[in-house]
Amino acid sequence: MALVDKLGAALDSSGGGIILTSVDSLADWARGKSLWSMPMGTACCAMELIAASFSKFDFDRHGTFPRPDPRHVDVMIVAGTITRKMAPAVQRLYEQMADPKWVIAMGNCAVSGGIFYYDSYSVVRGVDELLPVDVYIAGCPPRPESMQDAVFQLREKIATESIAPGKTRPHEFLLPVPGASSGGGEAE
Amino acid sequence: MNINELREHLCGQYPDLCPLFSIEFGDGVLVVGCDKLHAAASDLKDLGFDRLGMLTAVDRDETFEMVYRLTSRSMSAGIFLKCHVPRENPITHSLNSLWPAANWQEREVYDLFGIVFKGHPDLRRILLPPEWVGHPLRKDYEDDRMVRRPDYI
Amino acid sequence: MTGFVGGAVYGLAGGLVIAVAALFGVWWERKVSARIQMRLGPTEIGPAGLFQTLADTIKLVLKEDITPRQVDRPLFRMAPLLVFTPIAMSLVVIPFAGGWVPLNTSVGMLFFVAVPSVSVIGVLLAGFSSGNTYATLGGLRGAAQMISYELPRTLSVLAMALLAGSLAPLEVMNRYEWWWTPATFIALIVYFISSIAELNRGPFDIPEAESELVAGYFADYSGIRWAIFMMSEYGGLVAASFFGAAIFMGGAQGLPGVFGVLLIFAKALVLITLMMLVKWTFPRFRSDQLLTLAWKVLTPMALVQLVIVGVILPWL
Amino acid sequence: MTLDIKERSWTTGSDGTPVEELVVNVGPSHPSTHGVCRVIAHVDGEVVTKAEPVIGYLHRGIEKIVENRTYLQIVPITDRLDYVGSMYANWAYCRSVERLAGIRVPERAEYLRVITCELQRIASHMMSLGSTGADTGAATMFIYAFDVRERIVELFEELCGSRLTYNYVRPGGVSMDVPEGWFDDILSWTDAARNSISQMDRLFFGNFIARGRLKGIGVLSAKDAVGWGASGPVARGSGVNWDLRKHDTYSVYPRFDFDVPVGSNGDAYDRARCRLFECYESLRIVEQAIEQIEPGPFKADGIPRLLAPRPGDAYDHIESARGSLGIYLVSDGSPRPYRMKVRSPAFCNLALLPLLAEGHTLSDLVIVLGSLDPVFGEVDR
Repeated sequence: MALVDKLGAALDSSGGGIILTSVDSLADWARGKSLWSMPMGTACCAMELIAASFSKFDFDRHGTFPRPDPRHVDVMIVAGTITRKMAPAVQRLYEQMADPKWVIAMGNCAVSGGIFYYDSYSVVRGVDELLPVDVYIAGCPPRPESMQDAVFQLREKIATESIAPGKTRPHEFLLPVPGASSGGGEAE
Repeated sequence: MNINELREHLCGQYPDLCPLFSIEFGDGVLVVGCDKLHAAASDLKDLGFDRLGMLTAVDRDETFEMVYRLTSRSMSAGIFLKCHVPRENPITHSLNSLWPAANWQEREVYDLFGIVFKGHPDLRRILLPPEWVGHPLRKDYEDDRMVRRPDYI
Repeated sequence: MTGFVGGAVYGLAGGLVIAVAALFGVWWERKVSARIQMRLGPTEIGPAGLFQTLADTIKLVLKEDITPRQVDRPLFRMAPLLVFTPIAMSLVVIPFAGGWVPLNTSVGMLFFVAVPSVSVIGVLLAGFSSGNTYATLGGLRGAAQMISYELPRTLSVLAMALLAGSLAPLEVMNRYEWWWTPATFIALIVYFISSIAELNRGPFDIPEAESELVAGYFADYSGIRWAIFMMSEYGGLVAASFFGAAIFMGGAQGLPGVFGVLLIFAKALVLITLMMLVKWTFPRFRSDQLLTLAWKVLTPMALVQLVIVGVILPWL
Repeated sequence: MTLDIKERSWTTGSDGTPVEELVVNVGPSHPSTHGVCRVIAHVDGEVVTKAEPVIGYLHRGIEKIVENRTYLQIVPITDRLDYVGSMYANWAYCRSVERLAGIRVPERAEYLRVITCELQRIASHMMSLGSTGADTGAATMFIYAFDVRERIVELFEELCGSRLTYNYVRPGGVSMDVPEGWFDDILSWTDAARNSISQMDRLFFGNFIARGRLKGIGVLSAKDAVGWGASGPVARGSGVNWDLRKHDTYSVYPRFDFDVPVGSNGDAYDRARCRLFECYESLRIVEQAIEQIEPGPFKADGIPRLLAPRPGDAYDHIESARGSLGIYLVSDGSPRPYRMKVRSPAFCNLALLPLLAEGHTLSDLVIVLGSLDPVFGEVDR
């Protein structure tokens, strides 16, 4: 648990509304604008992930750049098919990441197994069998622009998070999000 | 070199291999017994087939058909070498001593078909994890985690 | 100011300077590398993405600080500070303006070459205490590299001390004449290359080689502790550039007050940008090639420079 | 399933005492393994004494999946084999199907296949050369190389609507004719491509550090290259002059004038140089093909939706960017193949890694791995 989470719990229990809100907005701003990614590129989607951070699409504009070390990153981008042999490695890398951490499932294989859903004896059908996924992007493979969209979607999700455990913050979404409560307040 | 010249060349050099030779889809095929496979491959290597292009197996119900594809750079030609391994006790000779290229490909066939290669230096699973049960490319392979595709075509 | 209060003030000021230097250094590096690579670099936060690194820093401070189970806890937690402190200390002998230096000591040059090299202990400890093969290899590589580049760096600074007849950086800067730069050009090159190597920056980034050791000696650090490593890298970059600008290029000499500060800043910025251009253009050395370069090329070059200075000296 | 990382290993030193080796586990997710490969490297100081590649982290069981697909449904699956050069697997598969079903391909389709595959070769080699740069620490080289690749990907997108998985070559021809002005786009780009490639050449291979890093690393003898079944630039870098386009020619390749670059030392440098020069040759082939191509049908007539070739087996291979890529198909007369085997050049080339990496430093291990240019979609299938 990061120090800030302890702070959040303390502030929340003592009812420190204004301080909590300010710290929340600062934390969410910094976290959302600086999403360093761990490219977990296993298959075809990795090529589009590389393209997304290179010259034409340039993720760095949004403050997202790839770092291979799990300890230094905020979001793991699972790009490609995950097989049963690979699954423990993916899980371990996720565990090595420092909190707060997010996962983007890029491409049909990471979402559901995609073209290898049927008849395959070794494919994990979606990385959400292994990790909690925050944003799914469809496509086989998705275009680099979809990756940028995923980062923006994740920012919106981060904007609803609070450092107090179990709380959400009110946030006005750019697009209607199914299942998301835009009213804020206590989570279930 | 076209296929008929190849046949004549082969028959001239190795008369005992000649009756085993046939032509299928424009490719020369040589079907031998698995006990004579190593000798036949060695003969073909001397003949100029210096590359082992591909090595695989096909599940033919009763037997496993081993398929070797040899390529010759000097003749610009390819040839199939086939033998049948019994399903009950699938053991055959390794070609690792002739072509080191057989090393990984035989490990792959061992992994996916369960065919054991005598004389292989390092016969372990290669693609699947070591604790995997069964050999998936056999036609009778069953796996609970496998979802069969609905038959709508 | 002396005593505890003075130390505290200087320490805080040094830390602040390094923090600001790292913020802008990282931003500048991202912009420079982006321009080389036909990209834009950060654009979103602030003018030309200037405050991108601020967001990064806040995020890193708020991140979980992981201490893995297999590490040697006290050493692991101490190592970033052991790397950071010597580099922050080295700032005090740099003359940032004409006629002003935070700590005017007669052995300033010796202080500058000796003190930052203590951070090699931090690098070694960070690598060794992590209990991780990548980190161990990175720490060992870092130690070998930083120690061997001490010699050419010291020799190149020595040439300037010989020419100026003083070991105080302020004195050297004040006595600078324009023909010193062409006469000691070899020393400047040796200083430039060995400074890059001291800082473990590309093409000498073998201790943290991203494509080989993932992140090298700081592979297991996260959050604020990793940020301290990054800050020491950029602090060292700024210190080395300002020192080089002051010693080899005349620094703030000739202009009073704030104009002098601007002059030395401009000169240092040229050196910083050059270091970044080198990093983003050149492939990385292998460890043996790196040591060959240090012992067989740079050290003889620095010695030749000493001889040249020695020949010039009687004619002054 | 466990990760099974063993970090302690004991060997016997020169004086007979037990010595603990450092075991460095590289991968399966490592910036320089070009995908999901794991190399267990036993190092003595920095020197690799034994490197054992562990593959299969991307084994999706494609050869089992296709046994339950019709012949046409398999084409998109072959795209996912070699995802850096999807066109090749398409083409190799279609050649095997055409051989099995006795389909004659119209000439225009053959030309279109040649043009797309040669563009694909440049794109694939750009990826390989760029990652050679990234492995040695020159990230900028990677981005310059990717810029050339990006232009080719745009051309393909214009042609068939997809950036990476094209599904363009189909049994009997290609899926669609070229859009208007596509050939002109290519011709107006080729000179710029030559300039970019030679710029990269000067930037990276003109640098003394890069030459020092690549020369003499991972030396492969011609005899080993043939014996281990190496093909493509890996074999040609060792002086084995064997290019299926020239020496076991197929399609309309005999009509083009091109050279096959062959190295002499068999080190990482020669392999990379072979790839670089092949890009120039591919541009030549593309220009000639666009000059020679004539209007006509782009797909053979009368191909049934549900192909059911007569029982038998067929093998056909093409020269992909990584070597000779072959597809072996067995038909039992039903609309689904009985067995498909992909003869993957990257798989055979990667088997050389323990041989080549031994005795080099850990820094060179990633260069040796990169110079073999494995694509794990194809290695693991």
